Amino acid sequence: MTTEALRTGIDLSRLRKGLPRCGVYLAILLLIVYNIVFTPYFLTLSNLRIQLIQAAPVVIVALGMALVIGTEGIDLSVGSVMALAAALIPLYLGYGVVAAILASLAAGVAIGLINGILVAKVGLQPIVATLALFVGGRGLAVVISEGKLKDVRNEDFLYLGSGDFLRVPVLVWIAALLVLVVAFVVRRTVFGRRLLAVGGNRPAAELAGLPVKRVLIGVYVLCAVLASIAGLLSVSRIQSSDASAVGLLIELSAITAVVVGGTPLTGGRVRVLGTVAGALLMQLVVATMIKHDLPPSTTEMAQAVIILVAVYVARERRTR
Amino acid sequence: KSEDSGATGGSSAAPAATQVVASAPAGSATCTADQYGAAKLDLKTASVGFSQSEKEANPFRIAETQSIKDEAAKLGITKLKTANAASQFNKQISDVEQMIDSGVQLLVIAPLNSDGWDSVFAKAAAKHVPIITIDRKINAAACKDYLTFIGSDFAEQGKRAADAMAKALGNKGEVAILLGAPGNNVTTLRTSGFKDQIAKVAPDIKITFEQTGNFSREDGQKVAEQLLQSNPNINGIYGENDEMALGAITALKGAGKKAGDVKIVSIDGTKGAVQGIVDGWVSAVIESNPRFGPLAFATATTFFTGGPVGQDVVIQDRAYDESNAKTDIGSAY
Amino acid sequence: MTMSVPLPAGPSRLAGAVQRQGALAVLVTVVVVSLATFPGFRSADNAGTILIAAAPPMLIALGMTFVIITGGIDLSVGSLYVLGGVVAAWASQYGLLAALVAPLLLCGAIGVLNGVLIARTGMAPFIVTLAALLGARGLMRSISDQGSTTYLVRSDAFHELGTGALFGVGYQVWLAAGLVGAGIVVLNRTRFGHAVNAIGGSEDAAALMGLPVRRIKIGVYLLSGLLAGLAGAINAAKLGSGVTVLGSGMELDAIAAVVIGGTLLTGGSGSIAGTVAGVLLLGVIQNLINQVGDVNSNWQQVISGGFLAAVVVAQTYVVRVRRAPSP
Amino acid sequence: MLLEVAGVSKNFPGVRALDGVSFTLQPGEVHALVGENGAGKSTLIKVLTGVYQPDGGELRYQGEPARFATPLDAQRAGISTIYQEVNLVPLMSVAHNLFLGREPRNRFGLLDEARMVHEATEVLAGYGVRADVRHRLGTLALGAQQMVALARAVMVDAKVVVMDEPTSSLEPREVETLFGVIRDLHARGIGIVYVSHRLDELYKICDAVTILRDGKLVHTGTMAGLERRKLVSLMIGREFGEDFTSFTETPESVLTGEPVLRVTGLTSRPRLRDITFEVRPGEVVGLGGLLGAGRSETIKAIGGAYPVDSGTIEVDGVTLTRPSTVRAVRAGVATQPEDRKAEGIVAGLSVRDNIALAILPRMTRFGLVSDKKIDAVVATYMSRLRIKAASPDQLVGDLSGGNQQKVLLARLLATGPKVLLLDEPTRGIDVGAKAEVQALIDELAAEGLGVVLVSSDAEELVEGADRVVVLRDGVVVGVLTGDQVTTEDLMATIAEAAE
Ligand SMILES: Nc1ncnc2c1ncn2[C@@H]1O[C@H](COP(=O)(O)OP(=O)(O)OP(=O)(O)O)[C@@H](O)[C@H]1O
Ligand SMILES: Nc1ncnc2c1ncn2[C@@H]1O[C@H](COP(=O)(O)OP(=O)(O)OP(=O)(O)O)[C@@H](O)[C@H]1O
Ligand SMILES: [Mg+2]
Ligand SMILES: [Mg+2]
Repeated sequence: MTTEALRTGIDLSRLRKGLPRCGVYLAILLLIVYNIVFTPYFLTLSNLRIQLIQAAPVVIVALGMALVIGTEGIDLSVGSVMALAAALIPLYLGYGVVAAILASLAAGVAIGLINGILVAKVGLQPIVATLALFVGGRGLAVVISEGKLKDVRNEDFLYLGSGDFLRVPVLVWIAALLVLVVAFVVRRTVFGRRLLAVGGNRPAAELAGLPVKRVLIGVYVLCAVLASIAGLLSVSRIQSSDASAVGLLIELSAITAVVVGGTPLTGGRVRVLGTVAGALLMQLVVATMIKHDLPPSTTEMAQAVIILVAVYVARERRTR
Repeated sequence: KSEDSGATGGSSAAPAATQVVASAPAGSATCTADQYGAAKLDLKTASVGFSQSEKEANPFRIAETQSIKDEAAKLGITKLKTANAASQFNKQISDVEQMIDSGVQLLVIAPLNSDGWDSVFAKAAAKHVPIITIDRKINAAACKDYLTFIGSDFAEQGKRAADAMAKALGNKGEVAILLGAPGNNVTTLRTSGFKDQIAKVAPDIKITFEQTGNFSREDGQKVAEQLLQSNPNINGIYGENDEMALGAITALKGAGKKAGDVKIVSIDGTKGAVQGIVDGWVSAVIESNPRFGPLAFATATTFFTGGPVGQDVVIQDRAYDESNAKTDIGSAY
Repeated sequence: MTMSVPLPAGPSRLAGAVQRQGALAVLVTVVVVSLATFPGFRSADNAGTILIAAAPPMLIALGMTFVIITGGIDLSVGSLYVLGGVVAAWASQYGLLAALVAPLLLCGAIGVLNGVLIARTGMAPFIVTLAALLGARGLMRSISDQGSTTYLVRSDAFHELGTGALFGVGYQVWLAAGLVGAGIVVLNRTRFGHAVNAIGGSEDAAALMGLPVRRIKIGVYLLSGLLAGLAGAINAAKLGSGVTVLGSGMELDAIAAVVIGGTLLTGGSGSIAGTVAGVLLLGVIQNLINQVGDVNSNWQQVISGGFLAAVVVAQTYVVRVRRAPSP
Repeated sequence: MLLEVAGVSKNFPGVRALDGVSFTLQPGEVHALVGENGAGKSTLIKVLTGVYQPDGGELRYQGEPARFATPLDAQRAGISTIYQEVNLVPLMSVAHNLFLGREPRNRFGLLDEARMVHEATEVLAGYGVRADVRHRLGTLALGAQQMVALARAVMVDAKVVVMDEPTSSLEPREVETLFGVIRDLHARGIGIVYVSHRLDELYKICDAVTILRDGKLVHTGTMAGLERRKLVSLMIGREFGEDFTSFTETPESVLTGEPVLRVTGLTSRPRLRDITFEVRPGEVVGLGGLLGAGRSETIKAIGGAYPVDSGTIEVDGVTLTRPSTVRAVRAGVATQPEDRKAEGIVAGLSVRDNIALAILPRMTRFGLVSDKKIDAVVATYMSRLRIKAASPDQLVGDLSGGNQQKVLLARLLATGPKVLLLDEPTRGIDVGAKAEVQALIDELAAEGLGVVLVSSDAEELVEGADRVVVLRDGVVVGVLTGDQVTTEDLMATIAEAAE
């Protein structure tokens, strides 16, 4: 074996290591180039604005999902949490914007606690534990809203979803802020570090004396709270609250964003920026399809291929 | 406490507009209990089943279910069973089959889908249970597989929407369609009716864009945002239901457009959309009247007392535009 | 995947038995109580309706059981179910055989694709089959004019398969029962079944013991695809047409049924009998909610969710009490 | 020549695990393969058995060039393997594990359950395993599981049997059974590749030896000609001291203080009953007994990870109420679990994160984790425990076994414990690392920690412990003190209790 061969071997392996990290970004880049060439009015501020606004709720939900997935869990109930949050807004808006927001956040905390306790204390498998609230939560939300779509007209509240701050939509500011907060939590807080250890090896974390159950409950609460923020922002953006529609199927979008962004479903690692990129990629795919007026069949098949390619590139070589 | 709980619900006082049967063409087919092979009976003491297709989470479905329940109560029908398939077609099939098992003597079905009712027909035929389908038609033989269909003509609704759009645009412009949920025959008919009629009455109107908004406000808004951004020349938006049209209005506002810049026509006749006409955002709303209770039970009564009933009872849908929106908003649901 | 499986220290066979019988016990209890409470529940017709409605989900859950025992998951079954129905209805113009073979071929091929991607590239089953969910739905829409074309069943023999009965029990139920029986034999009495269990128990060990891990994995996804396609086909036969608006959420129902039946999502342990109990339990609950009559549709969902949680939590505690020396 | 590799290389991302290694195996030869942790022994074995494909080099089997694409290929060709980690399926029954992939079938093509049970019972009896073979494998003790793996490997008509550290979880009696099997294979002309860190075993049964270091071949020859010290220095690449265990006696005078750990009447049904002992600061108390005696459970119970029905645990005079791992760690009890990979390290995290894991709340500034503080602690322990890692950022999963063990110890020590519970701290680690770990245990005790030591290596136990508490079936059957702490006395106590 010559040294030459050895060197290329190592270079290849480095490339392999590097690719997963930049797979999503590469895909985004390709799609943007395609659009610049083929889509009219693509390279405009108004377009950027729309894509960011539309991606924001998924980004926010996906952040929470990434944390849950980091603990080797999954949360199917996020869409229902959004619906609950949405259902509560018009109910409490009469007491003021703050009261309404607090009420919907409280709903998030409550759902998160239930999920967390079912997973951490009762020991249910996350997918089943959250399936119960996935089914029941939305039903409850629709019951609360009496099945009625309610228009929301409170200007202060609508500012969150439809207003601008420094010429950038408030919604985008909030999403960006939450990205920073979550990235910060993962990197710089005790909770974040513990979360990764719990996801990486739960028995080990337990024996090391970490409050594993508390961490797990915390993660599910955080995820649900993020989902309820997404829910109330959706209400503010759509300017109406429709518990039967808000956040429908968002759990799959969020999981896709997380996984496409390079976070493994096996836990122990969380890629915050990758998650954001994953959500943006999926948003860009859909936008491209719509702008080219393609039918749903094509959109779905294209999504399938893009997910597979992005995840294939980003897959981790099994080392151990 | 809700945002507007202080205000009094003035509009709810207005009487709900009942359905009117469009004048049936002479010689159109009818059906009697003898033809169908059903026994005559007294509806009051009969056991009646109502199967709703979608969750009561939008105005149309709420009004529809409520109308059936109210009318049954009014007629003194005590044995009314209701089931809701929550958009799961297989669930609707087993809901209905279960009702037949439990011995209902009349079935009122709001079908989720027009095809796929063979097993239900087989079961109903064995027990001679008459089936009245409302709002959506079932593709089968009337007076044999089922008794009769009561509902709107969706293609006709599409045509009327096309007429309204042509009028609003002065027969010229670029129109986008916000399609309903894919695979739904309401979507299919409202689309084909609209396109056919536009081609006929206003060939200068180009339909440049059609994307599904899944009958939901949020999706309607999202799609409209994308479309307004990349097709700034759009003059008209046809929403296949009111919800999507309302979503489009929010998108228009977000894009800095003013009322009337882009003409909107939609179908359903919900309060929100009719209010949109009053506010100047919407040009016209074609009604699709969900209050099937009185007509359904009247038909059943005629049938069970031996009289002939039409095999295809098409109701007359009203339309709202600037001329009547303010005055008639009370009839919107 | 390695060590997170809780090791029962006590009489593990008993614990396993209870875990498996948990769903059955709940099912029996629910059925007995409802027989006493709801006159409408008592009729033979009603039992027939429940069983017939349960046949397609049973087939899907059967395939899902195999997949989950290998430690995987198959989210594509709902889409394959619809696709299978549409293709079967379309193919029925060429006769009964075509109506059965066409969906099996197509859905089997997609199943194999799932399996190959999962086994060969090491991508997570969740994500591969999620892509297949989208892809298969796209495919179904593209062959049905975005879902607006509904193919009608043209073969009488095929139609008979969906609506006919033998000894008063629908063909579908016989078919499902037969396949479930075959599934039990395959899982417990063949090398394939043992390999499926081994892979779920420890994939590395299975590979090192010389089991053809990839082939087995491809096999289970193939099986799942085939069964989902078949479920779609018999459903189409029953409905008389290839309905395009079906099946969303079907995969979650199947997963729920399998898990309620005591199969571990982490793989390595599970039973088909449990899955049968799980599917029937979900069907019976639905039937009961209808028996009550006038429950608001939104409350129905709350009740379903609550019931789901109650069943799984109860089962966990039953199993745990037997396992640990003390709490 | 039965099996031969010439110049094989194998690269993993960033590591060259094998670098032009050659190796030959003769029929009827027991060939030892030795080297430090991470030397490449397991990798070589996996290349031989089709788990990995070599990046370079040649493989010849029975004189023919061979290529095994999968373990199945190798098995079909007659190469059977017992891998380092017991590679069986714990959730399946013992009989099914034994026959997996080659189950007997009846005339309907279905598996012949009765025959499997019957044959499995018979075969395993020959290996001293008497258990209901219909039970799940996971319910067997690890040693018994190892025997099942051995039986599985030998059952087929193998020409080569490869054993990667087969004795690391066997008790002495089981080791003897294993050696019996090996001698039998030897007599039948079957070639055996034998990997172990226990040197005396090698001298007992091996004919030839091949030594690897850092993926390179450093020596190959007959076992007889090679002196023990020479072997060790070839392995670790430098001269090695006289003693192979590096424990020193603790003077009795030190052990007078108040007990730092006092366990009274500890009971956990059905595994443990009425266990009582105490540990003084500076003392190393060994827990002796056979596999399954309940040593691990005792350790875990004290560490709060195993349910306790009754009894008290006092640390430094304070009773632990409602024990949990969190409370135990807070009270100053640090537990090193038996299964390093499953319960110890977090393989996907860096060395730094693993060491800091248990002390994160102290590593903060204004509520935020301070990497500076962490780095100071990590640097201290990395140098003190002589942890060999490329950098603190290296993933622990990529370290050798011994270094993983040290990282784990560093995590425990960083919590500033009063009591250290060590369950098999040297299992699976090489002589060099073993000596280092042993020296460390001594050092820590000397600093005033109370240490509880579990080891199935009887020698290590008696050398290391000042006192040995002997367990059997979850009950204390004897305590050895002072001069009684010898291998003979230990064995005698265990045997006595059996009668
Ligand atoms: N799958 C893998 N991916 C990356 N590196 C690996 C892999 N397997 C082994 N290595 C590395 O290759 C080297 C040799 O490992 P190997 O397992 O062969 O050592 P060993 O001699 O068996 O050690 P031990 O005595 O601890 O079992 C080590 O540096 C190890 O980290
Ligand atoms: N890895 C394992 N897999 C399955 N069962 C196990 C395992 N380890 C222990 N057991 C079970 O726990 C019982 C007690 O074994 P354990 O290993 O705890 O004994 P021990 O005295 O601590 O021995 P040692 O610590 O030397 O291994 C065993 O009989 C076995 O049933
Ligand atoms: Mg090794
Ligand atoms: Mg032990």
